[in-house]
Amino acid sequence: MADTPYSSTELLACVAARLLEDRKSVFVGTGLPMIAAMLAQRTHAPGLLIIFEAGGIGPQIPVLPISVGDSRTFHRAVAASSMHDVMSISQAGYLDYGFLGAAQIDPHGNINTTVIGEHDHPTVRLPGSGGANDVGSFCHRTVIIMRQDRRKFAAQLDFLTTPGHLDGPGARERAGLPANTGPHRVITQLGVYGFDDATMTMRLLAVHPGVTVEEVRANSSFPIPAAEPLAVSAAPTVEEQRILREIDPTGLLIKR
Amino acid sequence: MADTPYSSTELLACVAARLLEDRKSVFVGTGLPMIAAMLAQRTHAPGLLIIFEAGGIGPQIPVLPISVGDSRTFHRAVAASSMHDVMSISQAGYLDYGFLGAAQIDPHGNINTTVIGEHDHPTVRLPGSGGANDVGSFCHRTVIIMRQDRRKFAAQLDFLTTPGHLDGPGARERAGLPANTGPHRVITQLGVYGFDDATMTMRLLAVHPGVTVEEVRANSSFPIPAAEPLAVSAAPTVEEQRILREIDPTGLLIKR
Amino acid sequence: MEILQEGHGELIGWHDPDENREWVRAHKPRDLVDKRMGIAEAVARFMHDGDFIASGGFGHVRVGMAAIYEIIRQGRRGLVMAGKTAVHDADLLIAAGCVDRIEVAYSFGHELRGLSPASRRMVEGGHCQVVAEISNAGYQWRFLAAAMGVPFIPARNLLGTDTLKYSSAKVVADPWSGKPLCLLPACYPDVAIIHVTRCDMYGNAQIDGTLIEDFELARAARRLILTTEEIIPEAQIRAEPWRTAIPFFLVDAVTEVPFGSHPCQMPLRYYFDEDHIREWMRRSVTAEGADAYFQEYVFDAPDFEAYLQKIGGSTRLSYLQQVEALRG
Amino acid sequence: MEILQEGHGELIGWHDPDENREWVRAHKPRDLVDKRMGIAEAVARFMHDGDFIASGGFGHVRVGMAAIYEIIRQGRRGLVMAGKTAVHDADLLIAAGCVDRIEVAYSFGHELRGLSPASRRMVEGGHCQVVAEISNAGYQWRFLAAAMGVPFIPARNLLGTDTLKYSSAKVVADPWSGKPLCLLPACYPDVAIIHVTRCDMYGNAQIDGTLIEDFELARAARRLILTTEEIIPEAQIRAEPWRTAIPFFLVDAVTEVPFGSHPCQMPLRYYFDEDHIREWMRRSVTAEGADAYFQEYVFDAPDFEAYLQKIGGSTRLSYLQQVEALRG
Repeated sequence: MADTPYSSTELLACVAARLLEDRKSVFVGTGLPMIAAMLAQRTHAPGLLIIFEAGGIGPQIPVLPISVGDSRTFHRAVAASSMHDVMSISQAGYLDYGFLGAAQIDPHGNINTTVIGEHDHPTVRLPGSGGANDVGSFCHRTVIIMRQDRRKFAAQLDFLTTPGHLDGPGARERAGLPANTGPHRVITQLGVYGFDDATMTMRLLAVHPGVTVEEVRANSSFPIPAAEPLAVSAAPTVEEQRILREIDPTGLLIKR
Repeated sequence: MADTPYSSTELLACVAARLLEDRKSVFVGTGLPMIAAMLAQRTHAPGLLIIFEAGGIGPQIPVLPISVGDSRTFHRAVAASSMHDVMSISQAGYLDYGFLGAAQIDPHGNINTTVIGEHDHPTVRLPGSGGANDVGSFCHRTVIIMRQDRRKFAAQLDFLTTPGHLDGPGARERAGLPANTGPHRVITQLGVYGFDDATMTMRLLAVHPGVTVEEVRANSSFPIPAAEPLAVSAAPTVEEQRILREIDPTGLLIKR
Repeated sequence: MEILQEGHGELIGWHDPDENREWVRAHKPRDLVDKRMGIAEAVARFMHDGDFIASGGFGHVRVGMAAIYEIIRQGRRGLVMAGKTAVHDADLLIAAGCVDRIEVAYSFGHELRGLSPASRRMVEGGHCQVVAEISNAGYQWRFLAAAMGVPFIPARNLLGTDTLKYSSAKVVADPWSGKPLCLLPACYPDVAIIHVTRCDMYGNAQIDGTLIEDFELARAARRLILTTEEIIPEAQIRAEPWRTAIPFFLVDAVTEVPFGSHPCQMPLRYYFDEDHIREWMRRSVTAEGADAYFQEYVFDAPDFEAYLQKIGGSTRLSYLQQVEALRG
Repeated sequence: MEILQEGHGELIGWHDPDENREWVRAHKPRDLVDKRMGIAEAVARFMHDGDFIASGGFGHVRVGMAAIYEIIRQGRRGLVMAGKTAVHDADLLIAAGCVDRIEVAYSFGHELRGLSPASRRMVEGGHCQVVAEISNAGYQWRFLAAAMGVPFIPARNLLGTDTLKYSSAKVVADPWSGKPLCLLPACYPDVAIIHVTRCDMYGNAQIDGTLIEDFELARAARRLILTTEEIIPEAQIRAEPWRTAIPFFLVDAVTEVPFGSHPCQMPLRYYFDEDHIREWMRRSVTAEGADAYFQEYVFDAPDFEAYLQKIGGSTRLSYLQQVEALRG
């Protein structure tokens, strides 16, 4: 356990990094996922293969890239290829983990990053799928990292951009999506969620240090059952914090 | 006109070369087509773009390549790409001319290079389509170069490997092949053939020097109408012969 | 083919493959001709009001910004844009009123830097219409279908989502597995702008770094304007032909514009100009601010050279080179 | 999907995309492990009797001949081969009784050099069965479908021909244009052998010259044996990552075999050994002649090094290098 203070983002990065297994591959988007993947590689998962959608494969990332197309994403990479190549190998099953962000999530882990309000008369227009729909369709396990509140944890999405478990068990396969894929974990500033096998809806697996189940529920507009016993996320270790500062020396993301 | 003797292959190469237009593209296979394209480029068609199926695009060919994958096919090329790329640009309409050979041809210009006899119990097993079906499907105009005799000019093919005009006008489009494509000319050791617009069957456009219409008909098992007036192919010029010797100094093909 | 489901997004840029073949046959150059021209001429000749356009690169990486500024300078109107991770380029073109319709994979955002104040305002205010939704891979494969000259590419994304409902894709049962499959229609932009590392005067181009979507986009576009960091001799291209990502016969115009991706990154050459991107994002919070930005950096700069002076000239540019080389 | 027409050729190498994803998930290496091994071990570990195999390159160009000889030496039986412009490789494997079924785009010929006496005899005698016909582009796109993880790729070839009737393709109406369209089923070879210019010990590989079908084939094959002219340091790969045609996670074995394409060409390194190709074609006119050839060059040569001595050793090989460099 850490005896030093840490930011909420540092905790999220550590929790996300620890989910990644060594000798697996991960499809990485902009921001926190990059930090999490880099942290995992520098701790328990040195054999983690990092892949970026613009074509960077297996880079030795010198400093935190700003964009997934940034030259840092193919710095001393094993290949600097193309989106077609990377998306194809993802579709063909080479990608184990994928990270996603979300503006809204529903109990089945479906995600909205397109629009708040009506599509053709938006209240807030968001960027759209980007590679999210692809990552959420192709990767064996997706991990969603987001801030949670009652609006973001929505019983009903304004727009279903990226498939989670759709409307329940078997729904992804019925829709034609690759088998045995879908959201694996959701990580927020309050805790970590998994999915109940019988209903494919979110359940609380762990709260972060100092967070209560009541707080979690107060920040969701749908009911969230809690696992028993409920785990508590381990705080960032001194070593993890040291590496995070190495990865993001200016605190661009970590200090947010 | 030449006042020097010439081989039948030299004549075929010259006749084929003269069909190619400047500032057009040609998909080139092994052997005589390579010589014809190189000759055209060194005479009336310096702006001819030569493309090979293994990925060679616009090479400056130093000596006659033996294979369409040979490194000579991308020697000082503008691109050394892939079959996927070259076949895709062909399918997308970038290729004006394509050359084909044939073991058998029928009156509609359909071609067999697969088998003589029954497919599953072949009398003679031939190499199959190779890129021929692709060239014959995608290029705006295909030119077939072959030796003719009664067996090779067949009323009925043993196997239809590569589409000519199938069973007549509109048949290619009905089958789903790209519009406004198909055999343009057939060149043999005896003469040059085109296709009648109304029936899309072969008609004799020109005989080579010294060849009679009777000889042409004696070497076909289907009737061949002759254009009136019937042209006579110009013999290889001294200049053409000089260039042919430059292209194929050992006479590998030309002296056959 | 029984259609199990059909998106109702507008079908942008699709042509019958035979119709596009005729276009290619009539318009694309087969021979080596010198295509060098200024960016003003390239945009004037090859991009017309109402065209469906696509911009190469990805996000703020390797974007033909010199061409984007020129489109604004020439006041093109009614453009439809491929929102294929279109970021700074789309934001400016929408804010300037050049683009009023867009098919979106990713737009209206500057990735980590935040949402785009200008283009969001235009979309939320009804001045720019999102005519279809798609994903990044989906757009990529729409270009692949066009590059291959086939009407569609099958894929296993979009399925089960509203993204599909608002797309131009269709769902059918795969005739082998019987499973539902998404078909992505081919997409042929009227004009694409691609910024490359180097090319010869005919347009044979090399790209250092990832190709992103540009291999396929170059082959899908009906007209292709290349802007390049430098023009090199043809012999250099022919010495390593396997480095050619874009061969000349796809190309209609070649414009040499060093730093032509600024304020976006040019991999291995210069880094993002974060200050300038932030300046745009700050000033474009209001329509007036955006207009003032355009006045200063586009209309009051007769050409890209003048723009580069305004953003700080060689001092600023060599700083960006240093940062990119990890010496910054 | 209404099927307008259906080839009755055998569907070789197709898997449901989900089934193949599970295979990839369980078997393909995600991390950097040293995969160097001798060709005997590579063939013994990764190629089994009855496998469906594919050999990279094209015709007599960049073919993994050291692996082909080793397959013969180890006496594999019941192999099914992808006849994707399979020439010398297929001819030997069929003549040696290793391959007894083949799907044919181009086989049984040595291009300009003439038809293959041995494999023609085996096919015409009923000892090797042609299970399906296809074209070069058709095979290429079957590999593309597999590389993309989709069940098929649409194309506009094969249509209207017997090649289609004897293929495993299907014809449907394109849901946009309504025109008939050929669907080519994905093809995942059990094992592919690809000979590359250089790679590191993990299998990150560069290819000088055209990629031919190998970019897609490497991604389609379930198992991939790389043979390479030379093994280079990982740092050399990482210095120019855009030169990597095959990344390590596709690769199961890496074998360094200089001159490993002999008697076939290795672009920019050494030319075809025409004398040796002719010797094979002459001796393989009879079954006894072919057997004697195999005895001399395969069974009496314990390894590829010994074979290179038999064909003339360094004198012959440097001559072939001279010819390739246009100094011959």
